[in-house]
Amino acid sequence: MHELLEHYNYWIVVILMMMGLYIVIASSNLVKKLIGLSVFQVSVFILYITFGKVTEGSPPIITDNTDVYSNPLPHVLILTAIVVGVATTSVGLALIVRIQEAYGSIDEDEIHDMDDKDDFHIEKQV
Amino acid sequence: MIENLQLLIDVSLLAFLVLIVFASIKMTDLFVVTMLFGIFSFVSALLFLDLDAVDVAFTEAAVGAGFTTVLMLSALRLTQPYENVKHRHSVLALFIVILTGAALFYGIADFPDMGDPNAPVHQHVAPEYIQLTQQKIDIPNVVTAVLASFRGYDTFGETVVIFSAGVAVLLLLGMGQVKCKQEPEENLVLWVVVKPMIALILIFGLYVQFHGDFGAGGGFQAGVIFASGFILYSLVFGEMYARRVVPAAILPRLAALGVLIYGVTGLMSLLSNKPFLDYNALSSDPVSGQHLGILLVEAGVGLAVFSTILLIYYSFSGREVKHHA
Amino acid sequence: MMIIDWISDICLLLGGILTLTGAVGLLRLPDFFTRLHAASVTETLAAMLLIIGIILDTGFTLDSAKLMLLILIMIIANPTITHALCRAAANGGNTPEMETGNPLQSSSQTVSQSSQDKQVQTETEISGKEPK
Amino acid sequence: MIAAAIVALLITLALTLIRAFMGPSIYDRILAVNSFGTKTVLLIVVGGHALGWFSYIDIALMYALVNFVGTLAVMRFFEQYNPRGEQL
Repeated sequence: MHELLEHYNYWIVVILMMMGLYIVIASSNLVKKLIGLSVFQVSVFILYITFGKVTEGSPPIITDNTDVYSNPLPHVLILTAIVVGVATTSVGLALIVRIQEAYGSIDEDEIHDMDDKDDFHIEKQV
Repeated sequence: MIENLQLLIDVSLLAFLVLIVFASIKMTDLFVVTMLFGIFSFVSALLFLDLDAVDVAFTEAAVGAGFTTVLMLSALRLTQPYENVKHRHSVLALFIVILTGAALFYGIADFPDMGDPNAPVHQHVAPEYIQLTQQKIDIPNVVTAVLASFRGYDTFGETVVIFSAGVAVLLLLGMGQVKCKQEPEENLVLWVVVKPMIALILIFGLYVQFHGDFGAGGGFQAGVIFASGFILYSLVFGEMYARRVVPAAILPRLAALGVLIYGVTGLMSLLSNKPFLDYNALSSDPVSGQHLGILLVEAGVGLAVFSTILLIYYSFSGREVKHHA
Repeated sequence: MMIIDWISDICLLLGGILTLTGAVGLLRLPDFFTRLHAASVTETLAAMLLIIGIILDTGFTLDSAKLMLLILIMIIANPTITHALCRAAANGGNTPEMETGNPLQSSSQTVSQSSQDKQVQTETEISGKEPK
Repeated sequence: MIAAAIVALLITLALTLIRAFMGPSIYDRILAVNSFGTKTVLLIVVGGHALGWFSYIDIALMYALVNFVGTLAVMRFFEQYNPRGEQL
């Protein structure tokens, strides 16, 4: 019981992470894959922020009231990671838009089928 | 009492997170999945707030819930908003996920307890940062001090990453053009309400930018908030007018200028024989030099983030829907 | 001091009850427009009551001024969203379902004459006549 | 009383979430998501006051603004994608 109560944040983090991974693997839609990746990302953020928390601590903003502060280092890492995360997501989405325009589909399986057909035609011509 | 409340909020927020993701696994309408992802970010930001990470909560709410939602919606406009359920590899995925999950659960057992002040993370660098911030930089917000001064190199790298992401999106999608048929319908109530709201958002953005030394906030958050003001204008009044206010052509230059401000601040200290990004060189008094350096660097970050975010939005929303023949 | 505490408690309690009733309405009512109606109660009155309860508890500081600003934003923004959503739903072919036909059609002549209202009414009329 | 308000808000959030999952039309979902956002703002204000979170009011302001922008964006893009009718 002690283990469960002391670690519940970590448990949920792993569950969320696995759900994100499940979306990435199971779904063949590229946009949904990106959403799964973002879920995975947020679960890692929660993991880091949970590490940084100190019981009875206050946010790392210096005041006269307290001496115990939570760890500022994970906060800095995650703050920049969030902004970089959105930048990479936008590049991914731009790629997906171009794939849609080239293939008429954003479904991974359909795209693979089209690619296979193209290869087949090329071999025939050769 | 208070601890019970905190536990209650914490546990219910985590439960909400799991529920939201579970529901979005089952949904096939990607519009709905995107909206659910928006509230997922909201809830996770609330969780960060509960875990003492004020700045992170701020960023996650602005970036995750605000901008990512808008971005995914505008990408969905250009693609198909439905997922084909037939193409799912559920069994394979379940197998991999259960295997990985079991390994991770096994690993978790060795983690230090939550909130343990003697955990290894809290022993090494963090106490020095907190102490040095009080001595050398003298601003209350340790996160801003670490971000802009102690680890200024990293932040410079991240600003460059954001800038290059903007360039990549620009190369992939182009600046886009606006046609009149894309304009939103007339809605007088929205027009009247949104005008003062935009002013409020911009003022709030400035407040966040310059209040970052004392409380939650800073360049990253302020840039996103500022951009979302213009995004709101473009959503309600039409993108044609938004592009007259902030032309798309100046945005890449503004983004580059932001990165340049950051870099030049670093170079200034090289001129007086100090290491790169050592703000003590900026003024005769080291502490006020640090203050000046952090102000300049945050301004550069804010400008770069603002123009990159708005540029990415323009690229997506200005692109015409092309249907594959 | 005692009285202010009492008022603050009453505000918080009322706000809590109103949010709950609004949520139950959002969950239980039969169609979209009635749900919208239920949700709008919590988004204005309950929000106001809860925040006023907190303001009375904090006393008169900078924080309470910011909370006033928050009340202002919520009072303006949420009804606007509700209005825009209602309009979008009516344009999108979603008409209120009633047992006695559609009362919007019969009462539309008597309501105020401003151009904005007229436009909304004609739109609902059009969408009301469309086959289901 | 603050504890009661927090519990009421948490239950409200759960109920709103159920409506967002159930649908049935897309407008119901937008309504539920927007309502969820408003309730989180209230939870930040009430919970922040009770638990003494740092600068919670700034974050509540920000949530309110972001929620407004986000909901408008959802409606705008939905209208663009599905301009006339076509019940979902």
